[in-house]
Amino acid sequence: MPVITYREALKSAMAEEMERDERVVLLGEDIGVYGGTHLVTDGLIDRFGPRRVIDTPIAEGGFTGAAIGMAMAGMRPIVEMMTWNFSFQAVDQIIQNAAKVRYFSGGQASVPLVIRGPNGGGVQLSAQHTHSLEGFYGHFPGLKVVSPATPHDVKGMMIEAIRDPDPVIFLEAGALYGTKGEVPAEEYTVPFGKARIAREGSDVTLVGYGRQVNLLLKVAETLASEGVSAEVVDLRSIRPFDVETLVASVTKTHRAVAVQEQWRWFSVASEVAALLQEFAFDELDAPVERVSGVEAPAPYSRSLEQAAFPSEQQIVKAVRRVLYREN
Amino acid sequence: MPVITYREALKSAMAEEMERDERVVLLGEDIGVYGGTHLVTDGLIDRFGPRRVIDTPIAEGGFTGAAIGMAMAGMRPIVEMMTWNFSFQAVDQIIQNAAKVRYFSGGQASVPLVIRGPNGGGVQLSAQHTHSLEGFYGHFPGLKVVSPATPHDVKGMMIEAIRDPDPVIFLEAGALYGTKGEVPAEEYTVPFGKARIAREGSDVTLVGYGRQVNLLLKVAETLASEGVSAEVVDLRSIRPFDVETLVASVTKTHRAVAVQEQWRWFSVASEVAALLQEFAFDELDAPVERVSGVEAPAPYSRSLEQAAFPSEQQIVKAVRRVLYREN
Amino acid sequence: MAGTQSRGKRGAGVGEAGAKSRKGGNGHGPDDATLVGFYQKMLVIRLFEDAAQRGFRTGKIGGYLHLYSGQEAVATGFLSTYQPGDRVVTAYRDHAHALLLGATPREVMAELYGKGTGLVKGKGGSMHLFDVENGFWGGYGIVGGHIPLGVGMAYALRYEGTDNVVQLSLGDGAIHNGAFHEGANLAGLWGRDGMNPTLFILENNKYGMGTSVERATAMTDLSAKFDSYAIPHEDVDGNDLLAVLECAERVVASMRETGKPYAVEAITYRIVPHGAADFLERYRSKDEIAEWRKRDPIGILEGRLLERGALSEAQIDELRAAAKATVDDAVAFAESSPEPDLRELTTDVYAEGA
Amino acid sequence: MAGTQSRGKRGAGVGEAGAKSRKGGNGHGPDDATLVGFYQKMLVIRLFEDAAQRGFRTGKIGGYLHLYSGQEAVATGFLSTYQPGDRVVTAYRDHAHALLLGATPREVMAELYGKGTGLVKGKGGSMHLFDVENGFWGGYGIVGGHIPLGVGMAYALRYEGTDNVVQLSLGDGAIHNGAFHEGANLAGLWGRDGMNPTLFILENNKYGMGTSVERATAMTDLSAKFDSYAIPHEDVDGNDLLAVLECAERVVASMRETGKPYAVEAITYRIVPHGAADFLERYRSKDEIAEWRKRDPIGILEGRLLERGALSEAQIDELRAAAKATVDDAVAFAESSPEPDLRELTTDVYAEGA
Ligand SMILES: Cc1ncc(C[n+]2csc(CCOP(=O)(O)OP(=O)(O)O)c2C)c(N)n1
Ligand SMILES: Cc1ncc(C[n+]2csc(CCOP(=O)(O)OP(=O)(O)O)c2C)c(N)n1
Ligand SMILES: [Mg+2]
Ligand SMILES: [Mg+2]
Repeated sequence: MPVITYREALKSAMAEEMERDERVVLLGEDIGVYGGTHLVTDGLIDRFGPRRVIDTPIAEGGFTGAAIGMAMAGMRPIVEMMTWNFSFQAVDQIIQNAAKVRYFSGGQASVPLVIRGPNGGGVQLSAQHTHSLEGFYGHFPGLKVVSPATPHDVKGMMIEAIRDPDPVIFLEAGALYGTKGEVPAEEYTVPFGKARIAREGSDVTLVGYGRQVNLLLKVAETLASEGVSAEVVDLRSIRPFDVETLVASVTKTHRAVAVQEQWRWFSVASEVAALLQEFAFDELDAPVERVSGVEAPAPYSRSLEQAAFPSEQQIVKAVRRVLYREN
Repeated sequence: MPVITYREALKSAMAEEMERDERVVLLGEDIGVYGGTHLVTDGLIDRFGPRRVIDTPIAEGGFTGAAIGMAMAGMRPIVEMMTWNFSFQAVDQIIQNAAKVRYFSGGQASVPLVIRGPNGGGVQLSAQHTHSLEGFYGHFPGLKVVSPATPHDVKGMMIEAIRDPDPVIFLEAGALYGTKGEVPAEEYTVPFGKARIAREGSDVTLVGYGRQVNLLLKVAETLASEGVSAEVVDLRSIRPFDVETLVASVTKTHRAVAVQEQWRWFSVASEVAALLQEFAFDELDAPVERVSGVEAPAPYSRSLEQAAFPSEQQIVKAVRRVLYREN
Repeated sequence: MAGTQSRGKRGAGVGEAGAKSRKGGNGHGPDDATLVGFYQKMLVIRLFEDAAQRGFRTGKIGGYLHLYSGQEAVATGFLSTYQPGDRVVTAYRDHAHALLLGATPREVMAELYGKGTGLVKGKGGSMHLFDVENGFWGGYGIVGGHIPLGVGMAYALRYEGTDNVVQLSLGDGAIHNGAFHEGANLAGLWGRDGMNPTLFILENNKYGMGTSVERATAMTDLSAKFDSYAIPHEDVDGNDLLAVLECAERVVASMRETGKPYAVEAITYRIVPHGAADFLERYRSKDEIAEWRKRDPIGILEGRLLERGALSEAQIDELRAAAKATVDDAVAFAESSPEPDLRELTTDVYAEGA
Repeated sequence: MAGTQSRGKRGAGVGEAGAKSRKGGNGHGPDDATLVGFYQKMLVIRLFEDAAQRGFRTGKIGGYLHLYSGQEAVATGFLSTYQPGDRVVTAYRDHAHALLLGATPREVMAELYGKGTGLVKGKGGSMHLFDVENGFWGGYGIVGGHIPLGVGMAYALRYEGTDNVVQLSLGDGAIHNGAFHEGANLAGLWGRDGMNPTLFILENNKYGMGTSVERATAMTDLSAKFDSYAIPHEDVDGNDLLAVLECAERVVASMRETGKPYAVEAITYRIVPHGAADFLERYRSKDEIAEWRKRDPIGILEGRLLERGALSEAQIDELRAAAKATVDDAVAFAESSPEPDLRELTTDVYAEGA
């Protein structure tokens, strides 16, 4: 299989669908002439022209709303949030219109829209430019929310998202654009609502998504050397959420640690713990541990930022706790 | 003690603080000349004048941002969201500025701001006008989030909020404005981060906040007649969150049902379940049950809306499940 | 998704006269029959709103209820230019728009009553009427929020190569919202290349809820705000149907050619409270309301028709009786309709089977 | 919260000359000494930005880094009117603002290096400089988001009865954002009653990141957009310090009287990439940049000073050397400063003990 980067996988998904379907267009800031601040759309304006690759003013609410209107009118827009941090200016459009129009129109309108862009921190962008919004958007019925971690998944899920008849919040792991992986040459999609076992194990289940998955795989290696067999569950899809795979894994391991970059309160990890105590109550041999971003806005300083996100040591400690090897 | 309505309690808290402190001003749509769409600020413009009771254009982001600037400059603004549903237009200001300015200014700036208004459904306002946003805002460090259920608490917590040096998201139970209760004549405050035992019991803990508290008290009555002694915990404060009171109650009852109007995924009830399995793992005799709003935008039709929110029967059934008297 | 019900099954909408305005023999202005048709529509709309108000007072209609009374000539005039494929978008004051485009009074009243036979199955209520089959794309409750949607729809219409237009209504209060600024700027920008036939219909009824235009902005010439986006504009007397018709036909015809946006500020007045729950109306005087009632768009049109001899007092009484009968029938239908099937609570959240 | 450090301890900021502009003997225009002081400040700012760029290229500075090179005359001119109690707010291109108001090059460079000795303790970085003690209220990263804050601060200044003003900088790209529309409308509305001395300084450097003004709006006379809010405005050559000074002094003086908002569009150009990571610059031509480099604000001022005989080539070399020494010292300080105390990670989230 060809090995390409997360960025190339994303771009090829969009380009292929644009070739297949005239209705697919891109909107966003500096995605055309500039080439995209993360070069995800680089070159597409030359291939598809300015009517399909639309550079917008700095007005996230306006162009997201316009894209919703385009989608209602039968087009298949893909909106780039230069970074998801700017989506707070589009929240009213996303939550009040995109997520609800199908419902309050009694099913007369639909919004086949994809909103994509990099999410999460790790490159010292500080407080206003560092957010991990899976739970934030995942709370709302009418939205679908995904957070792929590999080139394979990001391509398959982007094609799935473009073809989806409902609005999809597509949260890319900004830190992973340059990472490489195998991606099939032939057309394929990755369905929503299916988690992936990134590594099999029997002693403890490590649950994560996005860039945490790579961290969890490293942790699993470390644990292996300590004789602990860790299973790594990559959620991939936040809404719909794959409860079965999660519960099946913990039914095997009886222990779980949920890891996320986002803050702890009312979060994805909270839901993981709630689901496990609900559906695997008698299987759990220890409380589900949560390792989350520190309870503060993201700092700028490199040393502070590194301390702000889940680290290998923190996760290993949490694993030891669920194994009652440490408190 | 004088008996007044939730609405009167709110108004008196603001009026008293405005009398005591010149820096306190109100901003919002139709809070002055019109009297406030829910009449919470009725008459205040006559008492304090248009420079302290400021009618604004329909620009939630703009006037919330302006209020943040006023707060940074040493004033103590109270912003009315005519309803919290409109706060989606102010999310960027609330999350990117109000919650973070203290941090990214290295502690040089602070935002003593209160944003208040009715939250939650129940009067057929349909999809765009029905939200319960405790978890949505509670996720973000830098914000405080409260949701008082009684006239006593709404007054004491509003005074606490006005005097708080940080931004407070003050979520009023819109459905309860007309409800009456005892409120001390003398000055008092209700601290944040302290839940309230609304009813003592020994068999099961019912956890809620806002208008659900009244529902839970009714359920407790019903259960009493079945011989089940239910304790009702009114969270009151969502961030900071009172883990101790919650855990203490469940340590006594060994069973819990968390009830909320908001949607289930990544919510307050998710956090309640996560906390209990974390801090009361060995105390729980059954999984924490969650009763939430149905997974759909709010419908208009009265019959549909009633079916969309937690009902007495649903909660009673959930209690029977945690007591293993039904599945 | 759209078109599941056939027009036939659904009935004729309001009034007999077709939506199109036919020129009179003299070549300028619509002919008498056309005007009588519009008069009849406006009558039905007015009586429909009165009935809705009664339904609200008696607790049969819940939520928010925003009536169009006093502003009928605006929507009646502009929507007369509707052609299949056009898209109409407005805010929550939307009953007239739905009725004029062809939704039946029964469907709309049933929606207000929250019944399963309602235009959107009882799910949206007064603020969220939709009739996609007839070009009505909603029906939105968040001030300003619908504006970018309309602009995007206009882009799509040209992207598909049609000569259709979007008619986008907004209020005087909405123009101060950031969504207006961002949406209008996109319309101007895309319109430069003929990719945005959005007709902004700014219904200036003097108040945003209880806040007068003067208390919402220091620059009260609202249509001039479109200069910031290079969108040409004009004002029209929104209570004079003939003036609105002349403006609408001219403007929409040229937009179909150019694909460029245009803005019209229609000066009008709501002679009823902002919403059915706005009892006090402290923000305006009884006299002001009385003054405007003298300029009631239905009264003005009625006067013209009598003057022209297009209608006699007797015929007017007949038309009023017919309109009343239509509305009474709608109310009876709504009253007797069943509640929505409870299973509808969780349908239309996502596409079937998605 | 503010004022924990004394100016003394913190040192003198950039250059020797005071911030105030003293009139020359002839009565109009600043005197030579004042201009030389400004020239020196601009030199330090330019060399500071060059050093920051090097720090970024060598990985010592992270995150986003937006340089002010080419625009120095704008902030230098406007902030020369600063008086204690005034408040200055800008976006992320904020190094010059902090330095001109009195933050030391050491404090600012240390912040870019993310050190504990930084202006905001290493917590904010380049985009979030704050120096409240000297009237600098940030330093914001979300386009448009800071505009309503500045308008609110201006209200507070008048509410307290002062004659202070807010200087609020925004870019040509920010003007299309809804936050601008809502903030400017509030400024116009409150200013009508003398409650909003906000000076909008629209720095039109022709591009918002890679999008030219023409590609962002169909109405490219940006200052005219303030007409929508009844905010008077004018344009100024943002590369000519003397023109900026004349405008700034006149405008700010009258705002202190009236308490009303005003807008100035400063036409300028950034001769460096948008951000330190903007390598390609496909959106503009090398020629265009070269053309503007000929109009470099420092070069223009230097020419004037030589012409006037206010400076000799020799003195210029001395000033350059002094500026270089100042910046070298700042870099050395930043390099040798300690990382922030890890406990700082969770301080300043809420007030102490709150
Ligand atoms: C963002 C937002 N804020 C507030 C409201 C509450 N609200 C509903 S209608 C209205 C007034 C709108 O006035 P205008 O735009 O003039 O339209 P009109 O009601 O006069 O037709 C307000 C403030 C809302 N629906 N959305
Ligand atoms: C709401 C938002 N969207 C996008 C961005 C990314 N961004 C940072 S700077 C910038 C360009 C701003 O241009 P302008 O306002 O002209 O200021 P300049 O950079 O030219 O000084 C953009 C799009 C952002 N910071 N905030
Ligand atoms: Mg109005
Ligand atoms: Mg610019």
